[in-house]
Amino acid sequence: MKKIVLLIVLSLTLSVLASCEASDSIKLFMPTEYIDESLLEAFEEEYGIQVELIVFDSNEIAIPQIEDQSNAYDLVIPSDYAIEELAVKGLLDTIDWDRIDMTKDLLDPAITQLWPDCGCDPADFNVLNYSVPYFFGNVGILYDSTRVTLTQLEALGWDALNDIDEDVMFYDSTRDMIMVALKALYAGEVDINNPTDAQLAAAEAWLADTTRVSNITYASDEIFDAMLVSGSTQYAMAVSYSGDAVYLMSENDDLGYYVPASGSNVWLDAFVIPKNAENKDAAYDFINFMTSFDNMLLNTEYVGYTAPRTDVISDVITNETYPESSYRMTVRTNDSIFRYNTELKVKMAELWARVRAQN
Amino acid sequence: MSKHTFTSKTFLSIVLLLIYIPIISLVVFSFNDSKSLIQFTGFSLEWYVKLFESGTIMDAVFTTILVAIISTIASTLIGTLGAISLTKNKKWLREWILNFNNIPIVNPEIVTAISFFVLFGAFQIERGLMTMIIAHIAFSVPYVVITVYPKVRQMDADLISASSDLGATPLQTLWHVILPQIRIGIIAGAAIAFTMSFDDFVISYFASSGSAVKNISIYLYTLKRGIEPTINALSALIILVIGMKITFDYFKTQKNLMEEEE
Amino acid sequence: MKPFVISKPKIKTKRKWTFEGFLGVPYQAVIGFLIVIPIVLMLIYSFQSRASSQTFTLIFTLDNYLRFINEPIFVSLMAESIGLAFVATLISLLIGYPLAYIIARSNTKTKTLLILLITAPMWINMLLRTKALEQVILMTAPELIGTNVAIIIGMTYVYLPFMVLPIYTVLSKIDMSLYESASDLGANKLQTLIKVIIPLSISGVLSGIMMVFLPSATTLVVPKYLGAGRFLIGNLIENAMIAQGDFGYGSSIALLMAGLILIFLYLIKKVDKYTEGGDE
Amino acid sequence: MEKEPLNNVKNTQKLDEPLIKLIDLAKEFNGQVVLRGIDLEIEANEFVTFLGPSGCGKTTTLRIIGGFVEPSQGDVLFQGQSILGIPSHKRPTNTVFQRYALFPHLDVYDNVAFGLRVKQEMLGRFTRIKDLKKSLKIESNSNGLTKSEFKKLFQNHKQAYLANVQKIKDDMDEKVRKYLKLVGLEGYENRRVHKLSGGQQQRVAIARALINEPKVLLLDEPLAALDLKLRQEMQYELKEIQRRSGITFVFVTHDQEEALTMSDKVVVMNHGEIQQVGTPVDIYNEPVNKFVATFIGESNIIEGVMKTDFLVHFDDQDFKCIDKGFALNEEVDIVIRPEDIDIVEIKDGWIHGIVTDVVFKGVHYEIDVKTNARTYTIHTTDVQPLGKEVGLSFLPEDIHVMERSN
Repeated sequence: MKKIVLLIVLSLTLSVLASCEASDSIKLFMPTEYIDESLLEAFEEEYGIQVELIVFDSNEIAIPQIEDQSNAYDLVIPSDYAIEELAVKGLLDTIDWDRIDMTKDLLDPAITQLWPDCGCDPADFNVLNYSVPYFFGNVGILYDSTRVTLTQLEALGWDALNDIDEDVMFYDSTRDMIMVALKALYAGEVDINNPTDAQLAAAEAWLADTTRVSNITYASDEIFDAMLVSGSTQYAMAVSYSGDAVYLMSENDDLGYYVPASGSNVWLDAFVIPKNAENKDAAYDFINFMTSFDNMLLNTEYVGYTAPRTDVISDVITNETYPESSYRMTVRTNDSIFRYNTELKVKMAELWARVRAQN
Repeated sequence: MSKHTFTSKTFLSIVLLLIYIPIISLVVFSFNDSKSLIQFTGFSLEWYVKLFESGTIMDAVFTTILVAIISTIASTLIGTLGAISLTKNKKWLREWILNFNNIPIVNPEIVTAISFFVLFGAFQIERGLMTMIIAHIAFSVPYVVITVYPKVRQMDADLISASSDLGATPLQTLWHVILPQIRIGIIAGAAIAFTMSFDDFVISYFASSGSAVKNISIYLYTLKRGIEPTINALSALIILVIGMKITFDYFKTQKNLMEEEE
Repeated sequence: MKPFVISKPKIKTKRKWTFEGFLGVPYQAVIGFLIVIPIVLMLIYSFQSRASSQTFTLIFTLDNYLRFINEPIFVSLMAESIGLAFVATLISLLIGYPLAYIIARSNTKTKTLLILLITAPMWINMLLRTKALEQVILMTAPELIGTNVAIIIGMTYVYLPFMVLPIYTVLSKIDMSLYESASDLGANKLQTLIKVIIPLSISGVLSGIMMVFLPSATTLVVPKYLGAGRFLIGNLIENAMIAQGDFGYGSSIALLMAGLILIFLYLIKKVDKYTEGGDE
Repeated sequence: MEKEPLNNVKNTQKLDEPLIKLIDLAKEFNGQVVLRGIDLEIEANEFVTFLGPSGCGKTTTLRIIGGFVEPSQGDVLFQGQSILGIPSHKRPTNTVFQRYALFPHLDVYDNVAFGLRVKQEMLGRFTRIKDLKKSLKIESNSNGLTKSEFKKLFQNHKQAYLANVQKIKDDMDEKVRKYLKLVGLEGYENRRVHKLSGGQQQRVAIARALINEPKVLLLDEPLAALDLKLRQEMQYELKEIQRRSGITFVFVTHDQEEALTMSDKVVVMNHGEIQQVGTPVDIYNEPVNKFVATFIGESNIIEGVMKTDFLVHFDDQDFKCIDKGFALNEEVDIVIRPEDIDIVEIKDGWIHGIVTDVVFKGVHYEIDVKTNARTYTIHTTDVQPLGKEVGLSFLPEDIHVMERSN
């Protein structure tokens, strides 16, 4: 009896030790449900490098984790503004583009337009100095056309979320929802990276609006279940990222995706290598693996997000994997990108806590 | 004994029904042949197949069991020896230790969870499986102690004297006399430790946040895309195991009762 | 008796306790490093101005507490969490007490079966049970999801066994002859219950209240599944710690909550002493 | 009486050390002195009884000898060697505890075998073979043995060792059965101890202690929990066991009858101090003070004055006695045992009084006679009617004079 117990303890201890010990591996830190996991296996097979996938729900959650030096991730996929924050805080390596197989001229013009690589103003932050694009997209309203019509949406814009008496899902993300509120209220009249206090207060009121007719639920990736089945969608409208919308629309024909004309946020998610990464070579290998034409195509087909490579985009559109209207990113007048702003970040975090606490 | 009145029987049945309806529905939908958790469309075992094919779920199950076993063994050992040594401590020290011991018991779990999160953050300890195990040990030990300590106190102190008197070294006394005497307390403590570890969510969630390690609870909590009946299948299997344990317990106690009556 | 003074130096009794002393070292280490130090750290962080997790300035400030207290929304959220937990605890008590009473008065065989049936769900993962309940509500009354009603149902459903078990334990220890002797003395059933049984079982009721109230007030899981992603105080703490990485703020809310709950429990105990006539 | 100095143990000329010698023992618990100035010698083969009311320190003294309590002061010598600081499991004593302290998780056999088992470390066989291998390895390395030679050597040793282990086991079994037989518990080997009667439990406790062949057996009120008949039976048996085994018994009791019937030497204690040490006869007949006199047997205690040697005054009369050595007119206590007083005709008695109470006690009547000065208790086989006026008489040797104690 004693020996059996001893044996169990011993084997357990060994298995714990074994799981701690890594021969050659990278710790990949990225958003949930954002990669075709069969590609990880393919990479492990091809390079003999294990990928430990660690996921986060939002950039806001990810940043403190990256700052926590004990975590030592090898590769992270945050969004543009988070990359800026991490870079400003000195947590990131600059990318050696010579080691990246995907050249910058392969990138979609929308990316180079929004995050120009001119090198003209060295003081100006350039996301591409620190990162290699992974996917990009915008934020819009995913709607069930059997419950809400496009005409209604075009008439109301973002206000449709508050004004139509239906079940609505708000995306549980600080920045995106504040952006939605600001655009709904001020369209092109607001700098979403530097709103006045009055504008922020108005946005808070918009989000916490107690007079709205719709029922609001805060959720994020639950959208995949809620909107998947035609005829039994949980929400009539959901604030959604373009990629999720594209994927869901391919599964449920009732769905449509509308980006209000009052403006949206165009974002870019990209690979970054933290300074304290322990296996930087493997990180470069992984970036090159994921940004190759074939793998990026497989990946974009799987998740539905827009790839940064023009050749991949063309392939998706010519093969009609996804419809061009929602898959291709176009930058419209009122669209903007996020920038890092310490003060605003704190204000937004507090604002968001208040909004969430009220619901 | 007293007969149950009609009212009390009805009340009992209704409550039991309400408790078990969700659990039964959970099991029923694990056999659904569509993804829906609301409409039963037909019988299938596909979710059970998917369950065993899913690396993430199996990892979570493995992590849960691993953490539960290690933390149960460690906390039972630490707590039992601690409870034994408590009786030898000076009164003021014992009272202080017992007060501290009660902190995690009277505090909401989330406070304990935050305290571990802060501890690991402050000392830059990489969160992961190890921190999860450490946290589980730490919150189980106080429960083991409050379960074992009364048994230690109830024990006739002369038994220890007798053992020593008969030539047993302190270690032999511990092994041959004290531990067998407090066995029931130790088993109860270990059972509590295992259950708490197996079901724990909040503390695990904070103690391993930012790492890839997930137990079943964290897996469920962070699960977003594709909530499928695989979870129901997993639940059904857990319920099956627990059901078996309960049935076993039931017949065992019945047997004991019968023996006592003889 | 003559005064007696022990003249010789006392004999040192070193070797006697070393073995037992050694046994307690790991336990004392757990208490010290994993219970006391973390709580002390929380306290220290809670009095630090907003700083990242790694930096200590060791300047005492009440900012974190003030930030919370000065925000009516947060205070009312805390009140709401406590209120919901309170209602759930009350309902659990109203269901749990009669349940425990009926079980305790059953014959031995039925008793074991019933108590196993009541406690069995405790062994099933709490998230699974909450999800199961969500599923049933979605099937029967989907409009409830997100309302206080759903949250209270959820808390009651998940934590009811914790109410039944301690009450049952106390009730089953009460000598059956007490019921009879009370009725001998001419008390009717209700009188017996109120005058004899309830006062005797108050300690079980108290631990039941504690075991339901504590987790209900701070749950993360119930509002997530049954509250349609609503925030309760637990989620606010989670948000502060994990999403904002603000150790000081998160710690201060957690400590405030812990303090409030302790006061609440203390008051309940006071009431208990009062009703018992302070004889314990 | 001879005023023998109390507890004077200055036997320096004695070459053989006593088996146990207590020197100036004292003990305080939480600032309260429970034992003081205990000096005592216990010889081999003696049956020594500590007698006294509860709280007198007798059990504490026993526990100090057993090694369960450390004295605050003083020393305990065993054959001239101090055994203080030696833990109880290394002392040459074994104890029968008041509530027996049988191990409830073990059956009768295992309880009795406990001491042998822990000493033989039967459970450590695995490590012993390992030790054997290790020591052989060192040996063979120095002798330059080859691997196969070593293997052979080791196998031989192992066989021998295992055979030896079997022998030890068999011996042990034999011994356990022998001691079970000694205490009359054959056939009870597999009983759970809580299923035994009090007397049987007590026998297990005795067998369990005796099997270790201690030099000294300490018994802490072992008969207290038994009913009268069983107690008397066990008193006899214990005495027999002691006689046969030749082991020194140190026995603690609060029952004076028990002490008187069983002991070679009685140590009367009160308030943490030794009152008197002596044979049962000495203690009974020559109590040194009022406490001993009242505690042992029934007594008429009378306050009086010692006029000169052999003459004592009480109840307004002078009586002849056989005691001497007191100061002139020293105030003293006088003991007259109830059975030493005779009821006689008024004219034949020293003093006279009225019969106020008659109680039949089986063998004798207990009669209270009220005189002018006091009420005397008398044990006699002749019944007297209530209210009768009688005379009381006693012999000079029945008057026992003691120092006045407060």
